[in-house]
Amino acid sequence: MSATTSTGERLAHRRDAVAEIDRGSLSWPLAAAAVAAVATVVLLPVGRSEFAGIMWLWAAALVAVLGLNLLLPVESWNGIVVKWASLAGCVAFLAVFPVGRTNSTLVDLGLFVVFAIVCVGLNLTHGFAGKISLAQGAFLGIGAYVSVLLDTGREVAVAGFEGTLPDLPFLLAIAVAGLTCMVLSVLIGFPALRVQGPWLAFVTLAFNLLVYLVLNNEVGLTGGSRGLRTLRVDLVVFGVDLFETRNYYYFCLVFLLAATALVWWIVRSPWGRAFKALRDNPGRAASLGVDVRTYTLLAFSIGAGLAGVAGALYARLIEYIDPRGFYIGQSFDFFLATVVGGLGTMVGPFIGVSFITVLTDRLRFTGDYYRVWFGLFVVFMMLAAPRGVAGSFNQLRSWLRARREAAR
Amino acid sequence: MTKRPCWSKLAVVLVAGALVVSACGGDDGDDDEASGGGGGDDTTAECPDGDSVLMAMPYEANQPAGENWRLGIEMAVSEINEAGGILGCEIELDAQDTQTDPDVSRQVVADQVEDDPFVFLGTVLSSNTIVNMVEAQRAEIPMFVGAEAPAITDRDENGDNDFIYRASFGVDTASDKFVSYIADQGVESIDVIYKNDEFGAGGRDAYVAAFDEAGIDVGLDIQVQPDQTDQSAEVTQLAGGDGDAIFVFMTEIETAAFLDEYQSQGLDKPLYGGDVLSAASTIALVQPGAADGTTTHAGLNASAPVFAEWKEAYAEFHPDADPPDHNSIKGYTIVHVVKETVEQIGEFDNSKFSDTLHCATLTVDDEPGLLLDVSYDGNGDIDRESYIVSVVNGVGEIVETVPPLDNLDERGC
Amino acid sequence: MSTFIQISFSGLATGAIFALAAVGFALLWQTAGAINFAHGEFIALPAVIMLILGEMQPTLGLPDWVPVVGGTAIGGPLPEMGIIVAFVLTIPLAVLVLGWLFKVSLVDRLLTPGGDDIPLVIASLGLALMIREYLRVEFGAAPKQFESVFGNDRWRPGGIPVSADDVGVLVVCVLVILALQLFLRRTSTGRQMEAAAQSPTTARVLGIPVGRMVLYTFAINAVLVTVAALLVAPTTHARWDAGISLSLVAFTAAIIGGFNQVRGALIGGFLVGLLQNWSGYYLSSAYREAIPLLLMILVILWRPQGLFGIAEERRI
Amino acid sequence: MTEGAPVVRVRGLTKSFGGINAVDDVSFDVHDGEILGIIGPNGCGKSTLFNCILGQYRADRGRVELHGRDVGRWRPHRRANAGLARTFQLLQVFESMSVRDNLKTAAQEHIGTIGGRLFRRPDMGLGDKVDRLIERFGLGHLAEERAGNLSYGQQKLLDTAMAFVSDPAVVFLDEPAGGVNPTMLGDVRDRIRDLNEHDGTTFAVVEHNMEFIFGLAHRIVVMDQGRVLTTGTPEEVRDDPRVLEVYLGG
Repeated sequence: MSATTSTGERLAHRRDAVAEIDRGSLSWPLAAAAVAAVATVVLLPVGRSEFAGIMWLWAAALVAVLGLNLLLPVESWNGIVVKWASLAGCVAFLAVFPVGRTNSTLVDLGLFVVFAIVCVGLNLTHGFAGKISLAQGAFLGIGAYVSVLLDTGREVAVAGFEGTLPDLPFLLAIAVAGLTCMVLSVLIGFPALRVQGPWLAFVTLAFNLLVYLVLNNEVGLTGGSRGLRTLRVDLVVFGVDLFETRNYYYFCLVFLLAATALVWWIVRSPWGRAFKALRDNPGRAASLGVDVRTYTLLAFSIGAGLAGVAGALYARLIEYIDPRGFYIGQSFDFFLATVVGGLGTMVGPFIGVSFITVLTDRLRFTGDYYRVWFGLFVVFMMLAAPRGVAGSFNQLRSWLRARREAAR
Repeated sequence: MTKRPCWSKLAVVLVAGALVVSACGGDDGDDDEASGGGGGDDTTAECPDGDSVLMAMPYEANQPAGENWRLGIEMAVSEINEAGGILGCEIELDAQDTQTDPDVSRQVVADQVEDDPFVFLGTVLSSNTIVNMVEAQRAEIPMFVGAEAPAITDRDENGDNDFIYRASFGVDTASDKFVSYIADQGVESIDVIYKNDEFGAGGRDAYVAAFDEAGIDVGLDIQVQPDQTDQSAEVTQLAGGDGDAIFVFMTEIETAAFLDEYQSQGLDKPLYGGDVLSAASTIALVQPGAADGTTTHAGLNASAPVFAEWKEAYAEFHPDADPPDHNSIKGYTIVHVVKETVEQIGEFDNSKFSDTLHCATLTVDDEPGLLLDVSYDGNGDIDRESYIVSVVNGVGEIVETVPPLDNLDERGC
Repeated sequence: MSTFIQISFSGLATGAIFALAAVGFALLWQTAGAINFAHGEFIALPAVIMLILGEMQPTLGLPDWVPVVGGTAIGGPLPEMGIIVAFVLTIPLAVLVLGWLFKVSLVDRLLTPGGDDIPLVIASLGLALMIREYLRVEFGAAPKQFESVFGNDRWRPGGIPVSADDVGVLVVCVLVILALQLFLRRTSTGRQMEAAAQSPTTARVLGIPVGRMVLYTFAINAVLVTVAALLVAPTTHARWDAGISLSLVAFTAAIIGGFNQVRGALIGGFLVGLLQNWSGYYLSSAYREAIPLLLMILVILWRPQGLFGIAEERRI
Repeated sequence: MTEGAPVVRVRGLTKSFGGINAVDDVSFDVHDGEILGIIGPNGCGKSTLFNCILGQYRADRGRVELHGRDVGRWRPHRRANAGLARTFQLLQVFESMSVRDNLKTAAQEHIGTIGGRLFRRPDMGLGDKVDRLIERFGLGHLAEERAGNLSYGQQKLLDTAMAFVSDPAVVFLDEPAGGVNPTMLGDVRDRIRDLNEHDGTTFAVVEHNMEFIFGLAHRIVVMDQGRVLTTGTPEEVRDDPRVLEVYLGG
């Protein structure tokens, strides 16, 4: 009997908490402070590099877009115009700003794009379907290694087996990398997705550590800790020479736009509702005919597949991969970016990734302690805006709307 | 419930305050550096940056190796600046942490390239250097690295990089020197234990190749994992090996754990290994006597008598730091290598670096800060005398001085 | 056979260290619902503090000419405090900072009843980074030796190496965890703490001061991490990044043993230590860390209360 | 009404927890078009019975037949799609979604395949149907409101509406009167009766508010300690001395 009471208690509490947030009464001054802090950091008077400068504008633009959306009610026609205009603006930004930049700036921007693909996928898995995953770093790694091993005709020796791997076209290698991750995620997800919350976090964490061990130890296959050179030489897709960093950046950007469009499509399709339903209340969803297991695996494997594709792009972007790059720290970064940006919002992952790729660098001017400040910033963000930047904007918006309605 | 808003306000004020203070603090720091840079008084017209020369130092702040590298460089820079700089130009140092993350290190080097430094001093870890050296190469800025992986100076692998220079032996050079010593000790077969990361595995590869070449049989080939403090299983396996000796290639923590376990199990085969095995920083971590009898080849070992005077100066300059190790000496000497080369060129023109430094020998007579005579071959690898060090009563002692290889003509010259 | 005993004993000694790392983590998760990804750093921090305090030479603020009392000059600097005094001084500090401050500033604010765990997990990741980087900057990147309180004696009975530190850590670890278990099960305060953990509302109705009980939990955790630091640091050394591997081991051991039982951490720690050494010797050194991880996955999927935990409502 | 064909036939259903039979060899039928009440003292296994029929628990033994097909081994979503809808004792709606989306979610899974659904229009042509149901349940002004923001009574209405939207063969209501303001009880009863009479929806209702259920059900199953004590019309049950004994003695 006590078991059911405690479940009931938790449900009741949860309902209260949600209601409280939705009424906008949950420490909105703090949320405002969070926004102010974000703005302060974005506007910090440092421009160490070209990349930092671009990302400064980018982050400022995102915040401005959110601000506009905040002031104009979405339902109104103005709101819709602002929404589409800002979307077009963001795409144009990513497309136009790389013009005339140095190669290393383009690589940095490319990193932003690649990580954004991972986080857009993770946002579907975690933000919309509610399945926490600390294994995105591992999927990134699997994607990277699979693609590199499949399109170079490398000779390998693993577990007594020796052979020459095929030399697939790059696009096919990317597709295989994504599919491999999807299959693997279904294999581990099938048993693992019976558990939720922290348990799922620990299962995926352990999976990531295991993948790391395999990458590090199967020297015959992966080159082990010495890593693999993955030069872009001779990489031509549809007649475009990807050796040029600029071309490769746009190549990655196409994947980001496609990934974003895919997730956007899914979220507004009936699948999106099913995902949200099983995030909010899996038991109730099942009783209404939602195939919880299939949908969960779908959400998990789409996230993993996007991470795999991103991994394939990442390997050729950095032109060197080694297992340390796919350790749990990488997964923590993706997790952090998605949550800090705002779970379950389309713009959240972009904000989050801007922060992890730029913020530590921006804080360098504080001297030796710069990463301490970064840690403090993360802690503070969680205190002030537990639903992330975009989540806080939404909170502020409903609060403003409630005020407007009350005034009427 | 009434308490909550108080808390939130307090937190906001605190963090906002902290951000402001940190911002101010950062600015102050910059100002100090700027005002400190105005000391040069003679021939300043040639300096690349007003009256100073900018040197970029990307380094692994979270690794002991990176930290010691920085301390060594800071000492050299301060001494040189006090003595009037290089050709009258103050050295301005831009130290940036790479977090030991290849991506970040590449980003850091790329950012520093935009400030157009005269040279790069760093990085120290091979996995980082392999990634970030490309940026310096593209910008045609000489880069002096503490990293030891053979691939870094291999012209087939680094795309004919004319801008990369080592501060110490590559592990392939070191292994050639050391293995001939080991063979001279009558060792015919050897068991190997190494740390399973980029450093340990790279060292193991180079040494196993050298053992093969020297006709020494490699028996057991065992790895330990990073941070593994309980090595009883691995040491027990070693105890059952047939080798005449054991070769160890790990970093401090794992080496210390290994030596403790080795002593506990009462094993007494001779131990040979990379620099770390007999380094002071390792001896400081082990049980008394556990490091005794270990023998290493040390390119730059702080216990060598040549460095005695320098060590005192170091202790004076960094009173709070740990005693210097080979990385501190690497860092210290490399600044002087730059100074001597520039003085030979006669102007700050880093395009002339490779012509001047490749296949050149720099001597202590010309530049005492080099501490030892050093030659650079055609690939940026070095040659100089080195030492076989053995630990006696907890102190590293030089048992043999290995002369330079003197084979520059075989190495790209 | 003696090889087996040898590596098993060594595994147990290392397992004791893992258990010490795990027990505080399990306690916080069980009784406060707080998953602390900074747990390893909570152990690394007091170790460094103790090392620094231990090397301090306190003065009483008296001038040098104050005469000698009982053979010791009490003017001027006194001898180094030593690790035991440092330990005693560190405990209240830890209770204040790692216990009270952690609770009121982070856990209380982030762990709303029924809300999700994610904000606290993220905040503890940030906190871990803060502690780590702070230690690195202030204390340096190089590891420092931390003397064992049990001395350096070693013996080899029957060819099996045994050190005073191994034995001391094993004994103290078992005693500490059993004492904690007894405290939670047998004393009225302990039972109130458990009640407060299991159902705060019911406990409140029964008149149990829930807030204070949760505070006790954090205070006990702070003491536990300090004790763990004292015992663990001679093996891991005092260093800035010791927390990363300690955290991982703590999760693994706590989950395998069963986090709803304090003694589960003990069993989980021993199991992880033994498994690592056995697989290191009999299977492959390369995958010594993989076996406990696989076991952890299996445990979560099929026996989430832990191998030796008590089954209860599956709160997942 | 009792002479309709059995839609759901439960036979020998048994479920035990740790050696105690929470549901013990239970058999009964639900006929088309009726309202079946299931009553019994607290802890008699009513909710467990529902959970076994609808798949939240897997029964140890016994059959659950829907239109003659054994669905007893199916996972809950399949049973739901086959026509077994339900509400829970604790009300459960998707708090973060709007009222309209809640209902669309409840309806969409009955149409097409998962793969096909990805390419359907977002509202899957359910807009009109959902809007009609919203109006019918008096939630019209709240259609775009987040479900978590509704009052308890409104959420309860939404919860019930979600069980209906897919035109199920039988709706299993777990304590529809629980937590409802006594003055509103009649309203709830009228609504159920209305759905039964106008739409021909079949109901199985677990309830321990006796007055409520006696005024609503056509037939009543009385449970005690996991077993079926008796079955009959409200009048028969009321007059059965064993029932009185169970309630007074239990």
